[in-house]
Amino acid sequence: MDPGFPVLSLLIFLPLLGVLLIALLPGRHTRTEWLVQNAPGYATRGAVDYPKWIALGISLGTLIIALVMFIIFDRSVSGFQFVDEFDWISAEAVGFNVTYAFGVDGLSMPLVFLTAFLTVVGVLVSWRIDLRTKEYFAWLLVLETSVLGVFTSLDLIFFFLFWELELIPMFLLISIWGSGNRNYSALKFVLYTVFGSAFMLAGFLAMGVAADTFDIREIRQDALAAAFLPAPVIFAFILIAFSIKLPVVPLHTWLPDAHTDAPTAVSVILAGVLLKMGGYGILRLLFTLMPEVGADADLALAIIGVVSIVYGAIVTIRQTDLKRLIAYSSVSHMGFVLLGVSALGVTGMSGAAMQLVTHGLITGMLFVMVGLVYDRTHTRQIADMRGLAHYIPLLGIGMVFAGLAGLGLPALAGFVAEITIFLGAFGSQTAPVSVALLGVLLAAAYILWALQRTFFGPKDEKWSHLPDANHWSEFTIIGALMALIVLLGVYPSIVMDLLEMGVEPIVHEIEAVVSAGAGGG
Amino acid sequence: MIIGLEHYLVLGALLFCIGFFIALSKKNAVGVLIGVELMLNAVNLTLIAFSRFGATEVALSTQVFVVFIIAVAAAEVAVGLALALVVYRNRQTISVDRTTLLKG
Amino acid sequence: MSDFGFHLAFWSLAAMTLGGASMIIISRNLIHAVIWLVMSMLGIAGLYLTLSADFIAVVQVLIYVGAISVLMLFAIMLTPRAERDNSQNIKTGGPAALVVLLVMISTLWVAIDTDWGAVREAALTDQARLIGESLIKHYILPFEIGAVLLTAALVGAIALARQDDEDAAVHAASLQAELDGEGSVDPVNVVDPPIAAEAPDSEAAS
Amino acid sequence: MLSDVNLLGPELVLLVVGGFLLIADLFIKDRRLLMGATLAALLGSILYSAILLTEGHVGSQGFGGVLVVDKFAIFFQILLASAAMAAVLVSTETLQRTPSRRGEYLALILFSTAGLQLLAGSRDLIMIFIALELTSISQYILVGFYKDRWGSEGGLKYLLTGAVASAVLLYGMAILLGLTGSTNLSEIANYIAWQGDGREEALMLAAVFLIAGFGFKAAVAPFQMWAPDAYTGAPTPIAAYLSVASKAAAFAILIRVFFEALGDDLLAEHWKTIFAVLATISMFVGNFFAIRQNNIKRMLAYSSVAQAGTLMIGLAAISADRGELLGASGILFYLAGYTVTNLAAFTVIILIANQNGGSYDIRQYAGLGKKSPWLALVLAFALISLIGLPPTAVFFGKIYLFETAVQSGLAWLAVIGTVNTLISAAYYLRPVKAMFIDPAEDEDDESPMPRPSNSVLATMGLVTAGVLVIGLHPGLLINAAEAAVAAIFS
Amino acid sequence: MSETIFWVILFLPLTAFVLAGISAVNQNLQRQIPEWDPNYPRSWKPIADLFCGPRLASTPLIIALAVAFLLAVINLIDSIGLRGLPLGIGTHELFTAGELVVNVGVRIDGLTSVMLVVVTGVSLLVQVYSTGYMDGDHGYRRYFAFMALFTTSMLGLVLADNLLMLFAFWELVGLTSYLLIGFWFHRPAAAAAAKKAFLVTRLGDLGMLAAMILIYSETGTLDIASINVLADSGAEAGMFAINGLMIGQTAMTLFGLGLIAGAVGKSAQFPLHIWLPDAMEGPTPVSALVHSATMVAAGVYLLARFFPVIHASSTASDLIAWIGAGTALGAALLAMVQVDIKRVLAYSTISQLAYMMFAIGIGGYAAAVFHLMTHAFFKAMLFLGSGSVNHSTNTFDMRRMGGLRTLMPITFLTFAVGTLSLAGIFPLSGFWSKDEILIYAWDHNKGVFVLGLLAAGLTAAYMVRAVYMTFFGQYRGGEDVAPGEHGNEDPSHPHESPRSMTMPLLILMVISVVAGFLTIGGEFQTWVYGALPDPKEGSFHWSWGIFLGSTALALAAGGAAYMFMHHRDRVRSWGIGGIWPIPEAQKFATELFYLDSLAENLLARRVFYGWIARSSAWFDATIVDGVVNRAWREGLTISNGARFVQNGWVQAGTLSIGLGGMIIWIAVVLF
Repeated sequence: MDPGFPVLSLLIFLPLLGVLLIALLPGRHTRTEWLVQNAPGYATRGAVDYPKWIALGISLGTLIIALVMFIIFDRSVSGFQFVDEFDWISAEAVGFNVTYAFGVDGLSMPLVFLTAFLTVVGVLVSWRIDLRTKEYFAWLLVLETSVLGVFTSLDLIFFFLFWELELIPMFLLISIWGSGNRNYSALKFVLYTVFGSAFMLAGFLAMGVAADTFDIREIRQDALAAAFLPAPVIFAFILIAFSIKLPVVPLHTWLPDAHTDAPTAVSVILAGVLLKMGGYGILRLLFTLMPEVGADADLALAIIGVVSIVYGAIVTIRQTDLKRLIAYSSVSHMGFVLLGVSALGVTGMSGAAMQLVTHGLITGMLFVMVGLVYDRTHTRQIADMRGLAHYIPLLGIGMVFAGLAGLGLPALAGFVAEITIFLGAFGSQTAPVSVALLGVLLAAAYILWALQRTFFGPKDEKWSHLPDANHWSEFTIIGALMALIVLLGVYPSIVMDLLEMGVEPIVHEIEAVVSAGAGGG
Repeated sequence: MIIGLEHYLVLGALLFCIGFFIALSKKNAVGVLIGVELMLNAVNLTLIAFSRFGATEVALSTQVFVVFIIAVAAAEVAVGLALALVVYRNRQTISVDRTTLLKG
Repeated sequence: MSDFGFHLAFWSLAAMTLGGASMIIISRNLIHAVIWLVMSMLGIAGLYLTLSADFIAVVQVLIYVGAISVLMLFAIMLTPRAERDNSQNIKTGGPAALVVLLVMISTLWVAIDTDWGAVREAALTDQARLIGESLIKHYILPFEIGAVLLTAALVGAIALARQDDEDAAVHAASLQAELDGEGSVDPVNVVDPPIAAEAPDSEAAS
Repeated sequence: MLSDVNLLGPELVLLVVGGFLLIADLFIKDRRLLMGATLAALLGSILYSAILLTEGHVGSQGFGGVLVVDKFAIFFQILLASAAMAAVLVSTETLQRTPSRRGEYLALILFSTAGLQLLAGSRDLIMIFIALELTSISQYILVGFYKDRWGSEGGLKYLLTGAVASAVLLYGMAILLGLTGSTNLSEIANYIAWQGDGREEALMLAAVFLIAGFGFKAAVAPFQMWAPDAYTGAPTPIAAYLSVASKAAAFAILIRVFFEALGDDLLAEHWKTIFAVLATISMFVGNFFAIRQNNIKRMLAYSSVAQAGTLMIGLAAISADRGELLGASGILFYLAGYTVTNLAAFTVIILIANQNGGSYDIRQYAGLGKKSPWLALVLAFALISLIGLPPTAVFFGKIYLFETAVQSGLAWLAVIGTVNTLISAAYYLRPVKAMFIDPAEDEDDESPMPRPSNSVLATMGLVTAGVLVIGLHPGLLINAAEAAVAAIFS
Repeated sequence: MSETIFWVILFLPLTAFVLAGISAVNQNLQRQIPEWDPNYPRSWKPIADLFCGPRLASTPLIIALAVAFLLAVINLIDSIGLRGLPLGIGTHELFTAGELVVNVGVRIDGLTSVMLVVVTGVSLLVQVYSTGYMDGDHGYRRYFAFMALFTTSMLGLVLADNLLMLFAFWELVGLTSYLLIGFWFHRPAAAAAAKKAFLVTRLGDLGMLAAMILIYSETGTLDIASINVLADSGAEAGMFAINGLMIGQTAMTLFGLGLIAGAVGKSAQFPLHIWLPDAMEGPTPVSALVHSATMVAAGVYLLARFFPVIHASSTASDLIAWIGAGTALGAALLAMVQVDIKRVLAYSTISQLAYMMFAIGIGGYAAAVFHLMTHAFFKAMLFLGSGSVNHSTNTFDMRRMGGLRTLMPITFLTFAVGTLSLAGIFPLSGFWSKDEILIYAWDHNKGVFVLGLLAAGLTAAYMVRAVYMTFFGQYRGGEDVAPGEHGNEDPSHPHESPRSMTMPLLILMVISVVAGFLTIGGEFQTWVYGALPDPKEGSFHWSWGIFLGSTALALAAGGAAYMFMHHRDRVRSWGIGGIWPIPEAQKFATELFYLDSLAENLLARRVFYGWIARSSAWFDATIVDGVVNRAWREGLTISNGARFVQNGWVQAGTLSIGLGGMIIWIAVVLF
């Protein structure tokens, strides 16, 4: 699909344009003063908060572009579409060439859409933020650009660039607008990611040096034979970074802290799309570029995945902080991604990719709901809450819905992904999948128990003052998320077809090397 | 036994070490400078030894080198003493073990 | 030069050089230390003579013995008696000995063990002229730069040693702080000195 | 001979104007005039370098092979002169503090810059020594220029350690001279190719002493101890200058000596190990010491030690099979990126210090993000660049250097480098946290900030733009660096 | 019948769900928007009111179910005409992922047709009943939304033509069961029961999920018909193979066991029966529909659906036979001691479902389905009856009832008929289906027969006890309505329930009476057999021995129970406290054989939550996270401590130059 127009670049950099706008236009502060001085009548009605409207407009624009791309994406052609590329660094003599190359294929398209969508959600859920709004929304948009960049980069260096770029807004967003032990959490998030990036960069560079290019489309494992590092080591290096991001046990402990202390929008985006970068990276980079090593590592991946699923779920049950509980549940859910990938088949991998998308929506929604509840109760401690559904029934509906989606209820998105992973992976990873089934039960246990303790039970007078969902932004978010989750739950083809297209070439590569290996050995 | 290059080199090395030790262990900044001077002299001695026992062009360049070193040493001492003076004005001491405002 | 005479000259000069240097270590008085330094320098100058480097020997005597030592003595004289102590810094003595031992082992090993290549018997003649020629021909650039270096050092030393108007306040503050026993724990309290009052004619524009 | 002088042009401009300033100081007291002359000299030097580049003098040797004008030297000439320009531009406050020594201050900066430029173009041990001493002595004076308790102490420490380092360097040079019989780098290279048994220890001792001497200038651990004290005591523009210019020239001369004179394949294996180890030590030492610093200048001093370690990765890589061009151009690129970034950081620090009474305490930065959002933003940006996060200059510098490491089979070094990036994030983010996150002590203090001088603001803008431009379009600089190192490795 | 009809059947209640959902949400919206936004446009109010009315929730559902019931009946007639053979109805691809093709489609055969009628019919009646029972409840709209969703799910489960779709709806009915049990979420017991129900059934579902995954990865298909054909093909040399599909005997056994696990969970069989009695916390119509007539019967339906699979492995069929027989007896024993009328019915349900289970285990396929159907009607009626009682007494505790025979005559009548039917008294429907099962058991498995017969006797006993306690003797006052709930304001004067509640009871009574006659002539069996891969003619069994034996036993047990209850005081004076002669046995039974506390307190709470989860959380916080934090702190300490090196002495700097240089040199020279 070539629209003859750098639509992808526009998509990626539109949020930055928004940042520029926000930076240049006056924020609320000046505006109010101006109004008070010049138009006293307006002052009482509240000033217009420019930054958030700009942020909303820009993120909606991005969403529309993403949606249009999603629609006109040619589902009959595999490979990358909307490709924008030109040489960016060409140092021929030293062999350091970086191409500005962006493109989407079936795998990344849904994730791009997810990112654009969740950013809108993030902006809307932040509607009532009144601390330094200008910076807040600017950083939120920077975050969007960086995540979009990760999902669309076709060059390892650019992938890494955007991967790292995301740290800056995340650090500031968590540590300025967060709660609790936010400085610690923000720093922990950054340090964990950078630690992973250390290995990832080494792996990327080793790949790039051996293949003499950083272009994802051109690097193939044959070229890596000449690398200074053995391919399995490169694989392991890069896997460390993705494992931290995903995250898998035992590299997960940054996640609960970051999630818990982050502002709602950041939790949403963190859980919704940032974690997906890990899974996306595993599929896009590890298995595309190193199918042979990947095929050898399947059992290890499956075991790591299962440990994450079961251990994560068990630890989740003991959490006393609602956000932390959901954060831990992400650990468990993302384990499914590894499990699906380890199947090495189209079904399992599609399931894994689907899990990325659905988990993004579901956990995003869970965090939205918890965030909205937190905005009202100002506590996240499960023990402090009781019977909230009496006073905030609409949020209760949202929360229960999201929780049910999270435990993999059919007709909601999560079920499709999990069942596809199970069906796809059982043949090749029988024992891990059998154990992983426990995760389904445990998920039900922690979610239902949490719901029981927070929303159900007798009325508690101390919550009687709580306002229910009452703002259009809240209805929009909840409604849109519900609609998408149901849509993907009952008609998953809309995304699954794309993902299938995306993973098919990967699986072909794997099958080719596996059969070659079998033939040769 | 013929007094050869090695003798001078050994002498230079010993002098260098003594100078280094002085520079490392004296309390007084001037004492440290004295040590440095000894080190530089050791270098000079080594160079002149090479000049005596080396090829013609070596002989020349080493001697030129020594001239430069001597000049630079003088300049360094001058600046060093000036700085020591400034330190003295500020702190009433030029003991290096007491000028430790900056540390850690 | 007779073999014996040469031997005698070398060993006695060597003893003088090293002995003088060693006395600096032992000497507790800074002025004595400078005197010992002079003796060591003179020994080196003599050694230069044994190496047929007449010109350099002369320069050595002139600059080191004549200039640098005197400079040092002046500096010492300018500071009160209490500062003429040349004792060891006990805290660094031990590690210093260790490091110097290592350096000694390595330098001596290198000096003795290395094959230094061809050894020429004849000494260079007409050194002063040759060096002079070399300086203005081959090494003209270092020579010029050396001149700049000396100028810079001179100017800098003056700038440092001269007490300008603005320095008085700085030094007074320093001494006060010194008396108060301030600030040696953590160098965060480093603060730029205050901006001196501007002369009205110089900064009129600003 | 005249053409030789022509080759000396960039340095000559500086030296002449420097001399002129010393005299003019006696008559002219106007700060702007003096600064203008200095800046003009630096600009002239840059232009002259550019002319040398375009007028076909590239590759010419002058003064009997003592000096060479190749692209490598020109790269450094321009880089150093630019750094000096920035240092001069941000010196307005310093000059106000020392009204009676303005000429000396500016002249010494020029002399020092000339010395560093000469260092980059030297091909002779004597020349190297003289150039190094010219710049060193100028810097000793500049560090102690305030003549306050900290400046004088820093200057004295710098001088005493520097003198020892010089002596050590000279001893190394003497051994090298004795071994090879020449002071010229190319002739040394010829002799090195012919080396007998029993000379390796001597050569190694010489090399180690050379590394100690040059490493001292570059502030590489374990030769770094002067740096924090000197930076802390020095006037801040001088600290900025030291942290970038000295380092740059030191790496230039390390490349020249170790890969032009001692670039023998057999030896390269040793250099690789030595530099790799030094890189590791420097990165860890610098970062570990920096974590607990509360004085931002001192923190940046330690960080510059760590950055020197990162640069050492490039040196280690040059020694490997395929790494020559890549490693050296990586160093050049990184140096340029680091220079603009560090200058940006220091510029903001100066501005902030001017606003809060000359203090450099990180904890006093609290609330700055609200009071002076732009300053805070630029400082944060510079610090983020120093960490090596996109979209900044050092990000690409790091990638580039790590790529060279990987290409040289030193992937472990790349990993160590990035792990150190992780440690460095912990302290680079502290000021960011203080500025944006911590509440100010005097929250209600709405008193207007003193207006910073235009030249400092302009510098801030320029270097920040530099960081961003290099970060967004590193290709140009990479190509320049590549061309520069081709002069040595080809 | 065209396929569309079935989708219509499915979507009718779904539409009702949407409408009821909108109504429920709108109710909450309206409650608070005017308070919170003064700018809320007043002009929206009429529109909002329109979508808020309670009848918007219930009326569409009732209409939808009526239509659906009609369609189901038409379909049943149609199916009867086809002798229950499957209709050729296509299937649609929902999504694909690689080799995995997930379809949605309907499978219509005799079994489905019967189930459709049962589900829509009972549901319709229960909804009508609910309009009366739930009238005035704050969650009225929500209730009907959930009910609609439940009915949709149940219909989907019945209609599904492939295992994945079946599983999806299977889970959805689990969900709706959860929502409905926890409908009065303000009661902690209800919230806990809901969670317990979901988790326990999900534990069984894991087995079903595993079975599904297994069958897919073995055969590559999820199509129910294909799997049944495969299972029916019979094993040769340990392999089932037909139509290109292949599966080993072991895998087939495992598949069967997985299905059994699912069925055991959903149908509350031992050892997963513990959730059903607690589930009685839900509103009574829910218990009638979900927890007796339809959802819990889904387990039986599942095993009936996969009847060939169960019988492809003797392990599976024996297992389910013995589980069923054991549960039938055990649950009946427990029902004897319950004082809560709904709990009596709940254990009775478990016991009756167990009948169907062992019937399937011993091959009594048609009998099981028949019992399913009859049981659905009379058990729904019993539950609705207990709801009716509750409606006027506000309690389910039989110790607070009594003497309602005259006060609530219609309720009593229907309840009595239900009791007789349940006890298997000729000629009520329960008699026919139960005897059919017992005859089957007699023929195939004497052990199971004995247990089943004992259970039948006990059934009569506990039902008589319940009826006696509720409707005979003196009225014991009921219970005051709890604050915040709705109910009869004056429980001391119980009255007959409104017509919306009694009408469904009467209708169900009629059905309960007549439904049993369907079996005579074997017609019913024939339709149901049509669903199997090799349909056969059904036949009507009649055994005088069984008939007389079971009837006599039921009458004797019932009579004994009556006598016991009637002369309770005298019995007490004999030193017998409860209906169980030995106090320890009584306690053992009232403590539910300790199974509940074993599962909940020991396994779930102590072993899992207290031990496994706590140690994991400790490990996570202390080791996984703690090590990193510790390392970081230690690093800072080291960094702080290392600063002594930089002690400010000049000579530290020079020393490090010398030392560093020397170490490098030595290292280079030595190595």
